[in-house]
Amino acid sequence: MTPTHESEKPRIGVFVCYCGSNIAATVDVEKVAEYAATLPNVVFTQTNKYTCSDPGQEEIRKAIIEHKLNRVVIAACSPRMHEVTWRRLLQGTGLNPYLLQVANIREHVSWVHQDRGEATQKAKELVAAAVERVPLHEPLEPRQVKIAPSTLIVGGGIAGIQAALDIANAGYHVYLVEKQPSIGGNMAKLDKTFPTLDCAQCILAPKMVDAGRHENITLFSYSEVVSVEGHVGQFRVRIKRKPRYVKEDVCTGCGLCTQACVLKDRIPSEFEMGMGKRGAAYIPFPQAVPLKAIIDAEHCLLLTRGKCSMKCVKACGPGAIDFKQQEEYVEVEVGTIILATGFELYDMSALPQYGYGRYDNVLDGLQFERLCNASGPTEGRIVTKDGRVPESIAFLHCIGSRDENTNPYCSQLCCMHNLKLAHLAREKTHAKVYQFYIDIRAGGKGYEEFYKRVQHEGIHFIRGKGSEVIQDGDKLIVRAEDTLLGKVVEVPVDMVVLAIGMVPPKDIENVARIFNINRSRDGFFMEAHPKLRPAETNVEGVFLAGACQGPKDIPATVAHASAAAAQALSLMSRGQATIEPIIAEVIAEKCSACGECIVACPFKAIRMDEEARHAYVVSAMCKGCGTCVAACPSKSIKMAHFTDQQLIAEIEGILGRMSEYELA
Amino acid sequence: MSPLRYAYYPGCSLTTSAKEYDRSVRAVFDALGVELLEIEGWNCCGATPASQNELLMYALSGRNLAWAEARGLDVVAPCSECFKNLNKTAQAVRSDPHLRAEVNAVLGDVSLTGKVRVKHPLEVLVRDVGLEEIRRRVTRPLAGLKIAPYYGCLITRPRNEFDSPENPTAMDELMAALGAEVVDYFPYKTHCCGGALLLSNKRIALGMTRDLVLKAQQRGANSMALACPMCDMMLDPYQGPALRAGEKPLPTFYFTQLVGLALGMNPDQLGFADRVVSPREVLAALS
Amino acid sequence: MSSPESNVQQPPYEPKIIGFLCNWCSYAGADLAGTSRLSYPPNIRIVRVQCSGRVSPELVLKAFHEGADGVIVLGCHIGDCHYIDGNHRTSKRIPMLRQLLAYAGIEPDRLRLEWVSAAEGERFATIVKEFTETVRELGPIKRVMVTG
Amino acid sequence: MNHILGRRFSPAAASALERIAEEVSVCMQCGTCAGSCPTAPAMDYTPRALMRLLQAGLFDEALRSRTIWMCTTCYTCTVRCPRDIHVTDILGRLRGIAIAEGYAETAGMTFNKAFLDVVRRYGRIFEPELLIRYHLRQEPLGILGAAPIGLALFQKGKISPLPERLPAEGLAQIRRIFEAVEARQKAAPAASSHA
Repeated sequence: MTPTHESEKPRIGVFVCYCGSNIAATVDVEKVAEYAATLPNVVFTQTNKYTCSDPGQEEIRKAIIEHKLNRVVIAACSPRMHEVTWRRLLQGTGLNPYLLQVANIREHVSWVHQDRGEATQKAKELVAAAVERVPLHEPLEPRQVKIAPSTLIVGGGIAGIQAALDIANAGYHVYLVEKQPSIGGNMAKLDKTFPTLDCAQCILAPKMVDAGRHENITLFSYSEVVSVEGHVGQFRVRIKRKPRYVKEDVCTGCGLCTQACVLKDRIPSEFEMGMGKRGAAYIPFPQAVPLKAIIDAEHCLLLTRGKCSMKCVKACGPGAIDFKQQEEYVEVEVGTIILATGFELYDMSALPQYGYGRYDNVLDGLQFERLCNASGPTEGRIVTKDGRVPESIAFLHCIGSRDENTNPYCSQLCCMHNLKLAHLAREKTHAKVYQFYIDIRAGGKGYEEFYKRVQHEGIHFIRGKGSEVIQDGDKLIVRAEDTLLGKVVEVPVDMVVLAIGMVPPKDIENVARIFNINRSRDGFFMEAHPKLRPAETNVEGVFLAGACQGPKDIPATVAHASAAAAQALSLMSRGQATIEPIIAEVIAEKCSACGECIVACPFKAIRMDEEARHAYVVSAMCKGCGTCVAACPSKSIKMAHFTDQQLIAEIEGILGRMSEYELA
Repeated sequence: MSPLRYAYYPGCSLTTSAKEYDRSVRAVFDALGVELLEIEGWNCCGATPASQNELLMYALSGRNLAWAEARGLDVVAPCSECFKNLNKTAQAVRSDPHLRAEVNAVLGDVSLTGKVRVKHPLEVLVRDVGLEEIRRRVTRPLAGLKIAPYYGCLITRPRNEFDSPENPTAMDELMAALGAEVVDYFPYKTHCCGGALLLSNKRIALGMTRDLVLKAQQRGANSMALACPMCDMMLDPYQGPALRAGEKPLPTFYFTQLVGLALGMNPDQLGFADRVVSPREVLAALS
Repeated sequence: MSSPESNVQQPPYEPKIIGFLCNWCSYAGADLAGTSRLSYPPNIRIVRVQCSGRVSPELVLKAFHEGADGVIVLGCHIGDCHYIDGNHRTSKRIPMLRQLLAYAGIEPDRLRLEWVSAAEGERFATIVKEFTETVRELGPIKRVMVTG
Repeated sequence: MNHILGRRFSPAAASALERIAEEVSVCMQCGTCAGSCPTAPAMDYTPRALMRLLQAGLFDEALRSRTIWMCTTCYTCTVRCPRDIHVTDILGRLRGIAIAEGYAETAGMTFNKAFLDVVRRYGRIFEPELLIRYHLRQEPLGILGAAPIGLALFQKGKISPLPERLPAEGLAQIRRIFEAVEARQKAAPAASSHA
């Protein structure tokens, strides 16, 4: 611990990383190090095989102490990768972590350029820039923030439920917000689950009940998050509770109102994927949590036309129905957030050639699940719209997946899902069953085995994507090429099932904005790192669980959800987090109190001190974007770690070296 | 709304086998106050054979487009094949600067920027003139006509922002606006008529045509609306050879003939007499 | 650019380009271009800022003053800004700066603003290619009358 | 590579074929094209199989195939291809290469040649001459088969006895276009366009 270092003349150590051959293959690492040694203030240089590894870090630690280094430059991978690691390393040696500058010579050099000469030259310049910049670094003290011992979980599907239970069982409080009247999500609609064929409800329902009852879980069903403020540890969340026109605390879930409703069995049921009907007063499904009735404002005669015999009100013993209910807003403060907003089905009616939504017996995968399900609209009998038991069923893979015209990505679970449905179809109907597929993707524990089992069950596999479905009398003709025979086939069937294509929910863009997180090209939420940080986001304290991050089946979703929960728990059990001290500061004496910065700040973090006539930054609210710095006409705002001087030094470092080289 | 003006590219067929298409397009557009300036000295777009040499196709089509571009006009092309070639050329030249340079190099004395847009008359009527306006102008509603709207394959392909390549609806809407009964002709409305194979693989081509006729009749159509001279060649003069003994022929019309009829024009002015499959019976059903 | 030791005499003109990239979207996008091994010309040197909104006129002018032939500012797409709307200001500021450059006798096309999300590695590479070509065609910058 | 599996292609053809092979490299052989193709059942190779030939570099077989002459250019395959391969246009280019490389004349080939000759000559199409040129080489009696319909059309004034010629300078332009295209494609094959 010798903080005096920093006041002394800069003594810079430069460490250049081979990253195995990742950098060394295109950048002459030794030359870069030699060159660095010639730069001002550099007293020590070294190359490392893997700077991030234990030995690598150890070498740096030694060097810092032995050579009394008070500034460190590391030329390696992107700072977004290991900057945090190395800051900790500096801290361990008593150096302030912010006296480090990382030069990105992997992602921005060795991986994108081929010419060794050019790449080496560019690496040198980036190192030079860092060497110019780092002396101007100032020691900064990370801000400590308390982590409130509570989590907001958005989405009550299997992912949200799993995460909620993990966290609640650990003794932290969970606010579980679900858009629909009941939790359960898409899994609740399934009949059996692959590859073990256990019944979805039997494994999900108990978890739903636990979540509904848990002392540490506050469930906001039929609710949506409208805004989030603050930062990791202290998020202030505003939740809108939509009126269900039924007092939750009074309703017993007896269902008499649903029987009484004038519109009983008149409205397509969302839960039954439109295969079954419900009333305006309804309970989404028998295992719903909370098991409370709801009145659908879009259809209810009283709410739409102001006139109805209100049989539901008369039917309700406890008098739970309340048409005066208004939407309410609740504010909660949480330390961490988990997004578990799941997926939606790709709308196949956008592909007219398959006749979805046009031909009665062209169904999507979830509709077929409902047909198979004992509590579904047909009590589990697989029948056509007009009640016939199908003699033949075709399952079409990859509709709305692996297609530049729809979604380029593979939805991952549809192969196995289709195999499972094929099995159920055989089990329940003995129909001739066809699978039109491109590739069967059965990567997963017990999946390939299940594929083989289904093959045994006399299912006809045709390797070719279904190209079109044409209605001919009461038959549906599936046209495709059997690519293994090189022959075009036209297969008449009674029912066609289109594979599930998984897409992000329609409102995902809005959710991304509310929580300030990125999305990947497929439209799903983007994780902090594709391999190493799959459950984290670019916002500290906000985590991802399940299919909102990309298509996943149930096992993967549950694992991901538990991972997110563990991440949130580790933060909360630590009780506090450090947030970057990278914030703005007004230099009072230079400030002309023009107020430009106050207008510029996206976070309303700058106020005016009317007496002293200068602006000041409320540091707790500042997120460090630096917009105010750029807006300030009198250059009287200082952005820690991104000061004008530091950035200009970096620019000079780069260009200075460039011109120097020109003269060479 | 300023009066609509377009450069008009009839294309070879409209001067010969499809002359009633040409007449009815001109008559209908004139009646609706849409001005058409025929491209001076227009040349063949290369049709299907030019698909074997895209540069040639772009150049042949481009020469016509250049005339319109020079006058700041968009182009109307009634023949689907011409429309496809011209539209493809405009799109390609617009989006690919290298190709643009190459085409211009070949064109020599004229040149293209690609800002010109190419439209099929169907698009002009439905989108630019508008169904409302047309509905307003109908004096002889086509009640009694049960029309199968047949788009053929090329109007919305390979890419076209105007209508769906799988299930276009513009002609359905237009025919309904004329007071006709429109039969649901999906998916056959975009199936291929086989025209491109008429000479080289006649048997197959006629089979495809026959299928179109029978499917339309199964759907309850007593007539068919067309938008392409090649389809017309198959579905009018060659419908006879395509059908088997005892199968009833289906009168077919260019959709513009039907628009003209509904606007109260004289059938002769619209070239109904030029049809090979006699329309007399269905037209009688009209009044 | 070949490495200095390889040749002594004046090398052919290679544009010097400074890129200001926001940490959350564009810098991540540039990293993704790396992880995806998408190659692009080596002329760009990337300076990381927290938000494109941080890129003040001073920084841009300084870059030109120090000899940059081109400056490109990359931020999150409008609406996706990690700092809500920092990039809105950038989108207003840059056109203004371009006018200023023109006034100073520098081709405005030497300054460019684009949006690149963290998922758009390919887009990043393409933009860098294009911009490098643009600046290459413009030739070396006239040092005259640029004031930092 | 202008020497592919035993057959020697002109540099122009070789480079065009290479470019095509590159375009179809992303084909995943799903068969959507074949399943959507109205004439696939009559082809020796389905469009999907043809893509495979091209991926495998079996260009000679691809160019011999009936497939490229059975295409009606309805573009359904192109519209539906999950990998956005422009199948229809690629088949078109193969027809051009087959002609240029002197592959055995098919009916379609005769027709295309005759058609473009007529266009080159008059700037527009002239059916009677087209039909005559065609039937001189393909099923000469066919023209009699076409006669009744020809007559019907003639009576309805739907076949003009005389070709519609472009004005002289227009015709000159057309010929220049044909020559320029040929010159370019001979000289710099790689330059010949791709949509």
